[in-house]
Amino acid sequence: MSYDYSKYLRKGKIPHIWCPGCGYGIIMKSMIRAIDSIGWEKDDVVMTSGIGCASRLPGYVDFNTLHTTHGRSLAFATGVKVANPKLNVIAMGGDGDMTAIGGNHFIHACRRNINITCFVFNNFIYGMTGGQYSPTTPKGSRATTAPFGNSDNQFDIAQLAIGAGATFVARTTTYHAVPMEKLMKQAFEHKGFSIVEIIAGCPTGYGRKNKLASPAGMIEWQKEHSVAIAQWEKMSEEEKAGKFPIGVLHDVEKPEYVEAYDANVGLS
Amino acid sequence: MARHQIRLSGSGGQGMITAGIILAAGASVLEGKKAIQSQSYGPEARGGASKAEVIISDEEIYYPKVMAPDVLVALTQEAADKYSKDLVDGGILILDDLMVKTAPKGNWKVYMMPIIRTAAEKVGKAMVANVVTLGALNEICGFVKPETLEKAVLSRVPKGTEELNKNAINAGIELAKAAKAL
Amino acid sequence: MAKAEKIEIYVNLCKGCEICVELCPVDALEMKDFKAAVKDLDKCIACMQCELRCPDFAIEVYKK
Amino acid sequence: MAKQVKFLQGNEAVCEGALYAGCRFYAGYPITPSTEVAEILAARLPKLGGRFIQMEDELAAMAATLGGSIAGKKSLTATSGPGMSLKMENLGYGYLTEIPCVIVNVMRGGPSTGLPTGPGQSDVMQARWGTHGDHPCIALTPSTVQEQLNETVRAFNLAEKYRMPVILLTDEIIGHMREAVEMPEPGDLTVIDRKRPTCDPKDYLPYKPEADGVAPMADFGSGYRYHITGLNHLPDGFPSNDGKLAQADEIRQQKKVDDHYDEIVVVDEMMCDDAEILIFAFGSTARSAKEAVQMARAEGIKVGLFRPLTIWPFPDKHLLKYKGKVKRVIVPEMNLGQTALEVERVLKGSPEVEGIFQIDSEPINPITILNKIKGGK
Repeated sequence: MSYDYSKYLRKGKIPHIWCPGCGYGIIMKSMIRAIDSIGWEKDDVVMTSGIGCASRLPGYVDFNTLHTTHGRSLAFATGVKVANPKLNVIAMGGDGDMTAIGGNHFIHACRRNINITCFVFNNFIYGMTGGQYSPTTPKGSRATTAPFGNSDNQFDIAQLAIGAGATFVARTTTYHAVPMEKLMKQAFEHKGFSIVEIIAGCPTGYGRKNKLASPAGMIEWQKEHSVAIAQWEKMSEEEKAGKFPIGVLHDVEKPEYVEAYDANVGLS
Repeated sequence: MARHQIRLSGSGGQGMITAGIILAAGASVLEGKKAIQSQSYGPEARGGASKAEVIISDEEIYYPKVMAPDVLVALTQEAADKYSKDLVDGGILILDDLMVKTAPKGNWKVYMMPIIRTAAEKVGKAMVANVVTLGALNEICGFVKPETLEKAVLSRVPKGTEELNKNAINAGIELAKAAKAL
Repeated sequence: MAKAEKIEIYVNLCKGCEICVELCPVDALEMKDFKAAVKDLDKCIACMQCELRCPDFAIEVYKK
Repeated sequence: MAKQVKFLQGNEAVCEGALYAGCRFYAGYPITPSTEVAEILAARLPKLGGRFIQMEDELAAMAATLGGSIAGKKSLTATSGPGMSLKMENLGYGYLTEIPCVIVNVMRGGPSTGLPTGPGQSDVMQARWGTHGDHPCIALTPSTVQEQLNETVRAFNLAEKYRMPVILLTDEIIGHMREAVEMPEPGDLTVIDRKRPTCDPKDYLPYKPEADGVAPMADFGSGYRYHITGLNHLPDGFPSNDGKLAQADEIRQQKKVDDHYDEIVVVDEMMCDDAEILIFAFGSTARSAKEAVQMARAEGIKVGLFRPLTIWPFPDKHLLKYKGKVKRVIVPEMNLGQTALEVERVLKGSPEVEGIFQIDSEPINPITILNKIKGGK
């Protein structure tokens, strides 16, 4: 056996509620390994989430876990972190949770550069409510509320985060289970607001509507369409079409929010 | 002393609200009277008609707003016109002679005084017009002891401006004395 | 090439998504009664891809 | 020794009360006429080791306030009607998850943006029923600047004791007026802190109530790892779809407040013993009513003032004493009859409730109330 997850799983909570082939279980496992590798005490870890499939994750893991309201996980997380900066705070949510209803909290958490790690599980759809289009559903894709194909433009979550001032932005996929773990660890180590966007398959809500019925097929799709950032930067626009870069997309240093606040107001 | 209902009005930024706070704080905290200060304001931070209301009484004050003022200070024409309407018969009306060209008509004792000009020219800072006002108002009405007023003013002004403000109070007192002598 | 001593599949946790079977590079797994099952342990090269990508904590591969 | 007396604005007194009670975290969003609370605490909190944050919106402000409390700090947020509407989502979360905090609503006029700089009292029902679902509610209605301070301390105490959000429902008049306030020394006012668990973390159940209906609450990071969710949950904090258990838990939460009515509900009854006419008024309107009662008494009219400092839970028990006893009940309020509905519910027509409802952004003048008293039905 390569890894024993049981130390971090709450007893009796597995199997989880996610559908067969849902990529979120893969993300949870990478996240557990990443937390283990950074060596944080379980008592010092706070995990917050919003509403949706992704946001069910904290219920399964043995930390201080806060399953909040739709879109608000970063706002709750900010309160926790500012009130007790010693805690290691991880906020998570899906694409709809973080960038539609929670979009304002998302960009402002980026702007503040507060030392929270945020995971956005991007499966291109609202899964829990049954497959409605989200801000990341590709144009033309089908969703229960886009029976003629989605006419909306998409958010690029990583670019949104960079634009809003996040200091560490990475993207990965559920195909890349081990690189995902490494990126997550890097995000934890980064001082400031860090984001990892994880492209994941939703066979039930997205796959069935878009002729990507097999969970393994969705993972293969991620492998085929993702390009390591180093290689991406050498590609022509034509070659980039339909693909997306993965890896560390942005990594800069800026003063961390609580430290800067404390220094500014004379708290030490 | 019965109940005094005082309205201090002007345009936003003239410091009438601060003047109201100083007067009420002096009467209550320093002299143990009952006093309330309230204000009404519009959406603009500066300019527009603004008023502060102060009630000073020996007895408990419940309703915090002025029902009918017996003293009105108006540092602009707009304020004089707008807020003099319910000034009681025999009430006191204190006006600035630079800003108020036409004194509203009524059965009132009117004091038309160069408050702003005194602040700007004699004291040296137009900003202290509100403190000049307080000096004059208290000299005319005797709400609090002169030393109380000075203490109340000095406890609310920035450090380093004590002399300036003392001068402003005294200039106000002189204005009032001159006006009363007329 | 590494080899597996044992591949443990927890049938109670397996949701039958077939990710492990389809992504196995050496065709060591198969579906049996809608659940993952070991088809040929000897083929397994202990690459751990099935275990890493199983969303349901249902597979453990024990290396030799 | 004589107490220190300060001349304070109502919103300033809220800050003094909050700091006295031990508030060390504030998350807010600017809104008239509550903004002074944020401005003052932004300056004061760091000096006491606390922190202030201005969030991106009211939803976030409410969320962060709850987050601060979960991390162990007594937390406050302040707003006015439009902000209160936005806070409702996470306020409901605070009720279901039983997170103590205090929300100050400095009421202004109108629905929507309404009359931002004018006073109002029209958020009474919103305070009780603004969020979806059933939940207990405590809301306090001070009438003086001194009460702004004291009732803020009490709001924190009730929040901590009963492990729930508590609303200080004040208004623009009380929030912005200034009067002398006797500053309490440490020890003068009771300060209550939440019950924290003392058991072995293995045995901790975050929603297993003790005899008072309240479960001890652990700070995140204190060694008691647990789960908080806005889904209906079991004593261990984990979600459950069992409707029967959900009902039992919500009834238990409601009973936390119902069973402690005597401790929570405070009412000021002035000249009510021989009163033939009862005025029911709260907040700034109670001041107008008090003035009117004095005027009427001077004319020999037997009128008394019933002034709740706790508007939720509604002071049913106190008010019932007057059912069938007084000839008239007058309810002046700066809304179109929200509290009057509750008075009617309690008195059930004996006597009928007469309202003075005013939403013109002006305080109700004592003369208006006096005229109603003298004018008869």
